[in-house]
Amino acid sequence: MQAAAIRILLALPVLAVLSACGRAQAEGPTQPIEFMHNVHVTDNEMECAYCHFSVDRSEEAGIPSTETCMGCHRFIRGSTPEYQEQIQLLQGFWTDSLPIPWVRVHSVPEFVQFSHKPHTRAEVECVECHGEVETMEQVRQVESLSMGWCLECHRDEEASDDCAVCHY
Amino acid sequence: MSAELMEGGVRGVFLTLDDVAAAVNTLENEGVAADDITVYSPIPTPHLEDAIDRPVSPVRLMTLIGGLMGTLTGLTLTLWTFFAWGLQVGGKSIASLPVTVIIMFELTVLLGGLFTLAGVFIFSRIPAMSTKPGYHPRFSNDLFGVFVHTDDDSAAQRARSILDRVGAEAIESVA
Amino acid sequence: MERREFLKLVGVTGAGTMTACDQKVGPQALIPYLVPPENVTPGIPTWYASTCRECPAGCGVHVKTRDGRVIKLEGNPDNPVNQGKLCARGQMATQRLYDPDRLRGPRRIDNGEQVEVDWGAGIEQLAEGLRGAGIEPGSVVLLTGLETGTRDRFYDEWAAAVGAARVVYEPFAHEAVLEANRRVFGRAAVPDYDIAGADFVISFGADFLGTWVSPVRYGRAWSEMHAFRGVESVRPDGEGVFVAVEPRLSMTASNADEWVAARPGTEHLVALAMANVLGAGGPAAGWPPARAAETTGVDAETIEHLAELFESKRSLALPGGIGAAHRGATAAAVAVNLLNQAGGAVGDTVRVNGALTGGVPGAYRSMIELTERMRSGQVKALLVAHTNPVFSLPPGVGFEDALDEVPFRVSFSSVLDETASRCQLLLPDHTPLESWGDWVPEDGVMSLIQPAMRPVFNTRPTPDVMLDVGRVMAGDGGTPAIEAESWYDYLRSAWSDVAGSERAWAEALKAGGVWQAATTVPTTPAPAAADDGLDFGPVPFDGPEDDGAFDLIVQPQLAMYDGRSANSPTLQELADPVTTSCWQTWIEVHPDVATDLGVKDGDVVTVTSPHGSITAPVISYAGIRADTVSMPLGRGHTAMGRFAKGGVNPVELLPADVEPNGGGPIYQGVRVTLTPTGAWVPPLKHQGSDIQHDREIAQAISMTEALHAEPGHHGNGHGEPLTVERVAEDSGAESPYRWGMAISLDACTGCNACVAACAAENNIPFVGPERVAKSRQMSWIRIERFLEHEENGHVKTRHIPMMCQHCGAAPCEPVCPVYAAYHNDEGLNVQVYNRCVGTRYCSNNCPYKVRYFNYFTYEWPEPMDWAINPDVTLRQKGVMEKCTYCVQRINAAKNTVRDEDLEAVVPDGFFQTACQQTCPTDAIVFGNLKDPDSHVSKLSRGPLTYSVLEELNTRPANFYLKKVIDRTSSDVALKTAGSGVEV
Amino acid sequence: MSESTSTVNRRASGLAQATVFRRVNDDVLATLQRPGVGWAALMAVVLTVLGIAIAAWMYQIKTGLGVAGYVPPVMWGVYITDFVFWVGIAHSGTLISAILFLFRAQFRTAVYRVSETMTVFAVMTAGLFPLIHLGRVWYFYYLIPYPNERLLWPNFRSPLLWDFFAISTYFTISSLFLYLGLIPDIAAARDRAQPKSFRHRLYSVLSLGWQGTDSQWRHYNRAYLFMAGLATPLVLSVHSVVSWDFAMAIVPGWHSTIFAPYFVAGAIFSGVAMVITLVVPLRKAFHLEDYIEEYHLNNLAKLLLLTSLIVFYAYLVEFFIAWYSGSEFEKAIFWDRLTGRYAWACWIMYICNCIIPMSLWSKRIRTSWFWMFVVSIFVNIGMWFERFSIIIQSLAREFMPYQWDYYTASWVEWSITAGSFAWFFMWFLLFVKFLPSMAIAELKELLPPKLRRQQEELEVAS
Repeated sequence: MQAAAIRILLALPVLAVLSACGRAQAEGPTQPIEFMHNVHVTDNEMECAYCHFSVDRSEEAGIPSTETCMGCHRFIRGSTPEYQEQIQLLQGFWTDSLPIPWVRVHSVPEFVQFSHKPHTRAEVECVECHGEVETMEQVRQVESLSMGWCLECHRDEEASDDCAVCHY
Repeated sequence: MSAELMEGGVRGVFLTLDDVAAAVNTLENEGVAADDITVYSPIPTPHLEDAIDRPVSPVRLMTLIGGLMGTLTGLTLTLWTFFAWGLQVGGKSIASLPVTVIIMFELTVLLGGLFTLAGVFIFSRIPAMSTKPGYHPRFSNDLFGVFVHTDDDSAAQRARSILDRVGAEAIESVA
Repeated sequence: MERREFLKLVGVTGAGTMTACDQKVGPQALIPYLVPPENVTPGIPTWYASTCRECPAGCGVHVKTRDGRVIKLEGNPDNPVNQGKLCARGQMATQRLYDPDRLRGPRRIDNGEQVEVDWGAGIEQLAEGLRGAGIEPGSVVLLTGLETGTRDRFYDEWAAAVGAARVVYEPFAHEAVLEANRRVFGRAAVPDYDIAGADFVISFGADFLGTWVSPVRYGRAWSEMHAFRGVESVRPDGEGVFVAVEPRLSMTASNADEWVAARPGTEHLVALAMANVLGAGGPAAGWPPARAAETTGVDAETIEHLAELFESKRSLALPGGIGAAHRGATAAAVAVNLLNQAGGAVGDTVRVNGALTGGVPGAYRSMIELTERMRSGQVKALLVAHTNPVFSLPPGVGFEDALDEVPFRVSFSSVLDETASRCQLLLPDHTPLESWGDWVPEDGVMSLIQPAMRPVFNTRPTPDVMLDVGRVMAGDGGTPAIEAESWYDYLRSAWSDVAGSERAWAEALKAGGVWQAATTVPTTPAPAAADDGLDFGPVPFDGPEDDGAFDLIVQPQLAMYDGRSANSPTLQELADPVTTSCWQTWIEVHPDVATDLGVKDGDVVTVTSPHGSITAPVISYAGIRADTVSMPLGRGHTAMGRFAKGGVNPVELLPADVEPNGGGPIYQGVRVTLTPTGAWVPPLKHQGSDIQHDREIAQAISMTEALHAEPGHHGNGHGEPLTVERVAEDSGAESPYRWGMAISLDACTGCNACVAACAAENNIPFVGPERVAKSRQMSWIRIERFLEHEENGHVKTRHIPMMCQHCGAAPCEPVCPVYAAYHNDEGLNVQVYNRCVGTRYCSNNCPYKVRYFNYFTYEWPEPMDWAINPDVTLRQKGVMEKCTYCVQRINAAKNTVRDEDLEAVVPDGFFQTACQQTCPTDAIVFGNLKDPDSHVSKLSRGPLTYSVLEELNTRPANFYLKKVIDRTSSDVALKTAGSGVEV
Repeated sequence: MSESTSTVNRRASGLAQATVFRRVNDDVLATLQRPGVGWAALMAVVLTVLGIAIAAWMYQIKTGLGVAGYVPPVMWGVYITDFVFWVGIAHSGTLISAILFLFRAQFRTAVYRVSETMTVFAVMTAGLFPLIHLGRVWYFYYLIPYPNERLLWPNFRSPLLWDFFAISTYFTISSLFLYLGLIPDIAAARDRAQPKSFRHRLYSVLSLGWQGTDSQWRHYNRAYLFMAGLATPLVLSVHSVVSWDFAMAIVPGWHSTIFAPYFVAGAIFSGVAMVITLVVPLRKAFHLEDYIEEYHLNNLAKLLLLTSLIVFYAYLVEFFIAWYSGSEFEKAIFWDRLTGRYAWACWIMYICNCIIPMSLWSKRIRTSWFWMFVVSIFVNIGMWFERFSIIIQSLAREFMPYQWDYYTASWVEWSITAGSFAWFFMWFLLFVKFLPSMAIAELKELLPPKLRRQQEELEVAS
């Protein structure tokens, strides 16, 4: 009952607009391991698709398997104590054969059928939606990912603005 | 400048609207400026308006403006949204005029009404915080009143005498 | 296995499956693989070829998995049995895999209490029990359902090794047919009936389109023989004729050109009389049409006419089905064989080579014997696998009580069914979708079963358990009975001669099996001896003879089969093709009888037979003889799970005795009396009115006209007919697509496979009986079944699949205040769930009434929600939904072709909608109407085309092809029960 | 001499008029005395019912619309019936006050305030139902045209959106119209109230410092005229738009061009009935016998009779057209309406709307307070069932026989329906105790017969 009442309040258009525009984050969620994109991408010049392996094949960009991480980190133990600490965390997960419970940063509502593949095929750069991840220590959402935001790009690029492209 | 804004003057109390009309006319004939005369009436006064010639209320202009704005808003809102995202429904054309007519009509009435009310407020100076001294509670009850704004005693005297002559029930000066 | 564990192993990426049920945006878990499995890309489905084990037909399937979870089954096009098609139950195999009431691990039952044990302990206890059972033959019994191929051999070997007797029991084992074939052809098998090849098929009670032997293959064959589409028909001559001889208009009979309603238990006499006309001797000699006419209630000239047809054409007669299993079943089947012989069908349309392994000779009798041995205490240990006799045997047999005499009882069932719940040790097997195996549906076809996902629960393949037991019993150092590391190794070596090399094995797995030409099996026809000791007279029924009583037919129901599917909510909710009821056990009575009894649909009556008495709601049905009533099997479970509870089990009314010759059960052999109880329950019928009220929704045309009809849409007389070209205009000028459908009413059998497929593909929820009572069922596609009462008393049925017509001028669209419904560039009528506010105006304004509203937020009990298709949004309460033409598949197809070339257009047949994909008779054809050469365009330009409610000018994209009636060859009026034969 | 007498006479009549004026103020403002036990009791009942209804709605929002009785294909049920019913009630208010004002119909003065308030509260009630019946009410704002992050606007083709505009416009205009009329009377109430008392403060604010000066009246009269001018077409349009919710659909039994006039007539019919239902007890409770007299009642009754005949005619035309159209679907629907499972609803409506009002041919009944009250109640019931059978029966047997079914409302729908009456009467009870329920100023302008007679007597007396 209460929940319902609150819902109705939230439904006030003003709030709706705010909530939509308010999705961009000042800082991202804290991850189980302080993975640093800047170190990997900028310093070590790794390709996004090296870890996000299915970004050009699937709707999912793909989260690297722990095995992938260990591929390097069996040998790379980290240059600074902080790094070492984090990498030990990773190795911990590996030896206990536990999956790393990463926290999702970018997500669209369940009623949006988003797929990475068509976007990468159309040569949309990762940064255009995810921001300059390569400079981020902690990844955060920079764009609103609101419907209007999607639409504007779709229209500028003359991609389809048919509802049934994303909603079905 | 209508009298209600100025303090001070003479108030005559009358029993009927005809007396009031007579009074006002006499006052004006005696050279009292129409702006200095205020009538208080407990009932609507369509007849009085004819009796003491006063200009037709400009409220109707407001109604017109509001109405036109409404019509225009209706048209633009509907047409514009049709084209903002041309979604096709029911095999109909993207823009359909009969629809715009309905919205136009509703908005015409809506804005027309709002502007009319706004008109009343603006022209008859309401909402006002308090009633003016010239006013008396019984003017909303059973009596009529004529208030003459006077700048000096001589004028006041003249007004008193005129009001007395046209048979005011009571005459009192108000500061 | 706990869900978390499952995730650990497999991992799930994306909001799709994880947070399917809530729409909140925000942080969610994002679990990567620890070690990525081979050839699995997150977000991309992986397909495994396997075999459907929902019934003995053994259709080949392709199992679709996403992120390590099975989400859908589709027919394997390469498999000769079903050629890519699947029935409703096959589509819903996922719900048996994810059954929330499955046994989640090994259990011991101590005085009624379930105690979890680990597999080691369980196996110990089993070995212990077997040792304790002693070694005298028959003291240990391994009771299994029908198995073929390697698993069958394994069970035999193992049983032999541990000195156990093996008994095979299948409720629908076709004992009579097998026996008859043994007598006539010398082989106890279901022959290869070439329905497709015949011109004239006459069925004596065989429900071969619904539940008999191999419905999907027969469905396809029947459509090749019978379905007339004007263009692109397999038989453009329209010569195919099908006549059904049975007391009740079953789903199969409802697709016949004529329904000959012979008295129950006398169908075979029609066959004999026909044989007689064809000059057959033996038993046929005694049954001239005149005599048969009296007994059967079918007049003589009808019989003669049928005989003429049978002789003049390439003909095929099909023997009685489950519902026709009466005390004379073997005689009946022999009679049909004799007819086939007399008509020269044997060796032509009836081939013993390539026979189907669909039956078990004398299965029922062996159960009677087993029960006897149990009762007399000879059985010390009983091991039950994949069969549920306590449910399917008539109580009169006394199997359940006899169980008490067996000291040690073990069940390998994966669900806690009636039989399992009477055992002390539960060692649940994998479901077929989780396990290795194979199946031999017919001579020469070896179909593989491979696990499509990791086990959902802590279950274990029964053969592996048996191997372990063998080791344990052999003790340290001793050599186990069967020397195989594991069931997989055993299977692998069993296949060594067919697919020995790794390569061949991989190929076989990829193809789903190995198909070879049927090896010639030597048969010894002995027609002379065929009728030894058979009584061909009318069949005796127990119970009162007076007019107040009715012959009872207990027949399998399409969705429930023998009851194994009863805990699948979607199947429970599937409209029965005959009554459109669901979720319960009803009793079908003729409308006149209902009037006499003063009962209406839903009134509960007590059904009393000499053997028992149960109560069931009445559903009046004009397609049944007035002296006959009928009840469906498969419901009325007392165990098995939350969804299986509804209804009653009509076997309680059945006699325990054995059909003397074939050793089968008596599903048709009692007379019952009906007494109204005064109670009423909702009839749970999906359909409101059974007749069309002259609204020409399901249209028909006589074959004579059909053959000479001009191609093209003929319209309905008002205005310009709706041609393909006109409909093609209803999409964006620059768009290359205008999606549409051509649906052939002459092909549609009403089997509801499309409905189930749609539910599986589009995450369509079940709503439960209390909501079906309010007509709130959600099936996006439904089979409307209309009864046509003809002057001469005939009752004909028309089936019409009804789903969103994706109208060019859709009435539902303009009334939506928020554009949740609109018409897109490809001609789709799109419904945007997240935009919908739920005014329900669209549904009011949809003349086809194909929009469905979410009155609540419907959910699937864990783990059934694992079958959710992540490509289709789940709908929240307050949202309207409807058929989307599988827009997710359309988009996927477009994405795929664009990979090569951004301008590429999806070619015809590149993908199929779920309903089209599974339809056994290809009644539904989907495609692009803008492509003049597409299959759908061609069909829609054919002579039989019409549009439903065309006068409303909604410009539907679904073209229907009229049903073709009055086949040239069947013009003589055949006498049917119609409405109200005097009893 | 003669001159002096004439002045005397004029003075006498003036005094008489003043006395009568005072009396009007006294009588009307007397209704504003502090509420009695009866009032409190009524209020308590009303609030309880309303409470239950609110609880029911919350339950429905939380659980889903399934708790209502909907049985596809009947996707609209009692909620929409209530909606149309209340919109209908809302009609005669503005009709009586605006249209009769333009026609200068005198009998209007005594009853128009009541009917205007009735209008406003009825619209407030009606306006709730489109929300209550929404599947996802928490997204109702999708219907409002405002710039949003989805770049998506509502669909102006949908009759529901026309409704949205029509109803909100109608509500605004009638409220303003009501308030405009109230200002001078509130001023009167202000001048009588105890200075510094709560009511005095309240009325001072509400009266906006109205003083009734000549210029104020001048603008006021104009504005009132134009408001009436605007309101009149609006009244007619609003229920036409509501009727288009149905007429624009293809549902047999809905899809008919006669619906607009038919619904407007029906609306006025039910509205007038409701006015009577309200005025009769009000008159008794506040002893306004001298203001509301038989001839008021008689006129209202005549209006009722007229509209009843129009509605009756519309019913007949529906059947004629169904037959004349030759459409199987139309014929089937109307035949079913008379004989089908919903026939009971249809016959209730015929008896209440067509048969019973025929008694109004007799003047005795037209002028009997009791009988008019009874008749008006029947008409209210009848009009509710008219909407019920139009909406539900038509949907229940639409094009597809496969889908035919039978709908019955659930306890949730009934309690919310009851709640809507509670909601309406809550406002009405508040109104009669806090605002003058008759137009004081206008009553003085055109004195009701009784008071005019009194004035004359007074003159003679002096």
